[in-house]
Amino acid sequence: MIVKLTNNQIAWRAAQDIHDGAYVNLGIGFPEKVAQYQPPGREAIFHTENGILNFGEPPPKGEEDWDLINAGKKAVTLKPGAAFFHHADSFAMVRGGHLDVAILGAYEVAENGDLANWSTGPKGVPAVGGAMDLVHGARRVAVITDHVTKDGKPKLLRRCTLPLTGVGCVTRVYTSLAVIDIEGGRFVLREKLPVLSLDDLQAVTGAELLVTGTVADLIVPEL
Amino acid sequence: MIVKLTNNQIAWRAAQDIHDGAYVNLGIGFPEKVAQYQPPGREAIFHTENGILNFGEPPPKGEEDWDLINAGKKAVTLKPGAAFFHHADSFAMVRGGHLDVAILGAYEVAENGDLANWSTGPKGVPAVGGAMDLVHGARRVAVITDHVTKDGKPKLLRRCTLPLTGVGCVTRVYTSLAVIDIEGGRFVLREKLPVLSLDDLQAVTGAELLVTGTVADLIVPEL
Amino acid sequence: MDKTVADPATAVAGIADGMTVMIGGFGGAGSPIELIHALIDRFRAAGHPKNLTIINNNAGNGHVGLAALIEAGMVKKLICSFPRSAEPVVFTDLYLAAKIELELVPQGTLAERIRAGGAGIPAFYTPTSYGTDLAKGKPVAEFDGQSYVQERWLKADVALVKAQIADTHGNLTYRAAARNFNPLMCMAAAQTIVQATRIVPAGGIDPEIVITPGIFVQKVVAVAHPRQEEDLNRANAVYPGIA
Amino acid sequence: MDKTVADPATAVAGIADGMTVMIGGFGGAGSPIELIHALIDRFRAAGHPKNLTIINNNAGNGHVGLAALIEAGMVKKLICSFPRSAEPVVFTDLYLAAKIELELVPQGTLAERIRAGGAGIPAFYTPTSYGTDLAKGKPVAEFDGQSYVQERWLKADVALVKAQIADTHGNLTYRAAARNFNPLMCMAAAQTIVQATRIVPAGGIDPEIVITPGIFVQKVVAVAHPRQEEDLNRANAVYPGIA
Repeated sequence: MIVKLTNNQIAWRAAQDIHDGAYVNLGIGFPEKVAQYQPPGREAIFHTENGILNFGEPPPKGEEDWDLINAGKKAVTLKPGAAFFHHADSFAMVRGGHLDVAILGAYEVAENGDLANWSTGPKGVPAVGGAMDLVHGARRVAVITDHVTKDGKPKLLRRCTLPLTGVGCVTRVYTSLAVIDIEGGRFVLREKLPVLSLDDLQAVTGAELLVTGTVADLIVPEL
Repeated sequence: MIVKLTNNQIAWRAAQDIHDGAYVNLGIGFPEKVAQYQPPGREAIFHTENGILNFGEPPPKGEEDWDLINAGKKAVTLKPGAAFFHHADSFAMVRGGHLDVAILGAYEVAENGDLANWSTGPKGVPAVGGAMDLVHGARRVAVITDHVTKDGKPKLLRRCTLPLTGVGCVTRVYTSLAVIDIEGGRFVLREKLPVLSLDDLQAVTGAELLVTGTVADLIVPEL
Repeated sequence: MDKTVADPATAVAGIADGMTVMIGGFGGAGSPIELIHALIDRFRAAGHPKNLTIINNNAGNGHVGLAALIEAGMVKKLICSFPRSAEPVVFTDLYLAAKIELELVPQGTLAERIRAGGAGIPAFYTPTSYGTDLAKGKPVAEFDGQSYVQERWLKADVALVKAQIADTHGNLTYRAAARNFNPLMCMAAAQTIVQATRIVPAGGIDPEIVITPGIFVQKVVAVAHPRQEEDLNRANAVYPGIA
Repeated sequence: MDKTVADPATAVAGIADGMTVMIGGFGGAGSPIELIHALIDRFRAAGHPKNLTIINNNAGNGHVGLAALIEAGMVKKLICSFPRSAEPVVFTDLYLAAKIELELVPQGTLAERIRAGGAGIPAFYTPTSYGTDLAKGKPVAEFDGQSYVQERWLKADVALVKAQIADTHGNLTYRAAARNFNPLMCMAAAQTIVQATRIVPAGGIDPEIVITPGIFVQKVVAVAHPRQEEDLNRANAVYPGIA
């Protein structure tokens, strides 16, 4: 039996930390799920690099407007109070520190906050998109990821081995097993699945997990 | 008897060189007069630093809208095809080389193309406005000026003595006596008032006037 | 999300001594007169804020708005491009008496420095001012055989902005040439305070015509009948003292 | 002043071998399909233009638009941020066979470099890509204790742009997220060629809602019913060969 959170559950957990009125950018793919789990009563405003603030759910199939897409090229809708703008203004929002949170996926995260999420090495076609801008722009840069690779190797490491997206940029990691902050160049454990011991978790983590206070139980609904 | 063009006549002469479809910025004060003398059949589009393209005549007295002003803070009107934009976009037009012509006033112009038109020295309150941007932005930077100061001293000099607005930026000078190009660091005489001899003109000019071709008569209507 | 605050006094209540404040407008167009006057009211009542650094294209005109702010003795330094006007006596007198500092910046460089502050660009190169007194002490560099001056971003603690319509999210439109520096200053301040002629619910502004997206705005206050600096000065108004 | 030209073929007739061409759009939104196809038609008829350097956020998708331009063998080099897509086979195959050059640029840096080209800013500093492979060989500098990478402007000989409404002066509006890179590219090209769904007389667009002022536009051509790349690809379209 594999004890770990599903991607939906990781996304749910990340969504709980988004405060009311936050401006948020969700990376394409898995991070987009976070939008589904906004806690009731809190209003977040989602930004997409290609020039929309306050977009909403995808439209029903067949009703897509392909001029109304997000950075993942998926059709979206607008919420009241939306705005369109060009790419330079969009990245002024990003680079200028106007986003409260950016949530990205990761190949690797290091205890010094380095992130690798754009290139698996020299083979294939490299593609970076807006990731390198986001990691140096948003006030808080968080990562959501499985705790280990498909082969079971740690994704949380002392140092990244893959090409970097950004240096010292990540401050919180939501994994399938734990919630970990990055402080002073170290992984600080905040929450873990109750069924796991600290040793269990350390065994699948590539750098030391510090415990500086209470480690809360990571409890997430069935999703 | 003073033989020289009036300011209106200098403005008229400068207006003759503005081609159909040109985008033009006129400095505040005297250069604003150039707009009145657009040759019939030619359409120029006037830009003002504070965010309007294609503004027109002042409104009748009493009908001013003080949100619709030019860089000289004078009330203007709009022509069909006008656009509003913010100051960064406005100076992107200027600095980015999108204006065909900028016409400015001058305290001094040097034969190397240097212009001094913003400061008469350390006394008083300095003010520069958009002049330093305009001289390095427009494709053609022309000056309109009386040929000499109120004291009769040359304004066209070997080198400027007052604080510079821009280095090597002016390519044509329309004065009350002549039309002079700046080429290869020299004043090249193109047109002069027919009543003046070359010696007369040279006597009130602070650097050598080159004659490299025909010197045309500077003929201007009564205005 | 509702960024509306009750009145100008509430909107400017957090502005503290020594802050850098951007004030929108070019001459009287787009000048947030009511926000400025609320700030003067606070200073007269409480002695704060003072020692402000103000960023504006001009130095005010007559005895209202920015000129009145300077006249009240609240301004330590002015960063602007054109501190001359028809009636700039307030600034001129203080400047000539060395009682106010001035950083003179070419207008396009001022606009671009503010935009850079808002866009996270710490420095850029411009041909403007190369070889002039205003480039003294600044790094220069050559690109493709041309010489350029390095300029730094400008940021502020607060921006005071005049808009036409705002929605509750802070999306803004402007009116005619009252746009000018306002959208740039919204981007470059930690806290942007906007007076708008009308505040509409979210959804009340077509997303296509939003000029300033709400992400750049923290507070909006309705001023239904804003005064125009030009009208006030033509009536020889003095603040405090005008209706 | 009337910048209208008769048809896409006339609009693109001046584009020559070896030119740098910016093409608007992000994915299919805002991609000027008809202008791109007119360029392909010309190449198939006349053998020109070829050896183009293309600047676009992506590398095309399927076998229409930019992908078809690449497939036709007209493109020497691509400057983009994200050359992956659902169906990027054309570019991928050529790239892996080392038959096309790629300059990979972070998306925000790409946008800012294009804006800088349009705004006369030869270089600027950004935190983006600092310490990564994409900053290799670029100057770095520290401002206020933070490290930044120096990036250069991007300019082009031609920009191909898709707008919603154009007036005869070249003032433009866009549609929804089809705006994206288009307004920036208008600024950064020596010649900007625009396809618009509708061309109206000067005065037909409210000056308040103009997104691209006409000064940035040289030619406009009406394409009343523009194709959407996404729709074409969902229909498995191949150019040439589509209606």
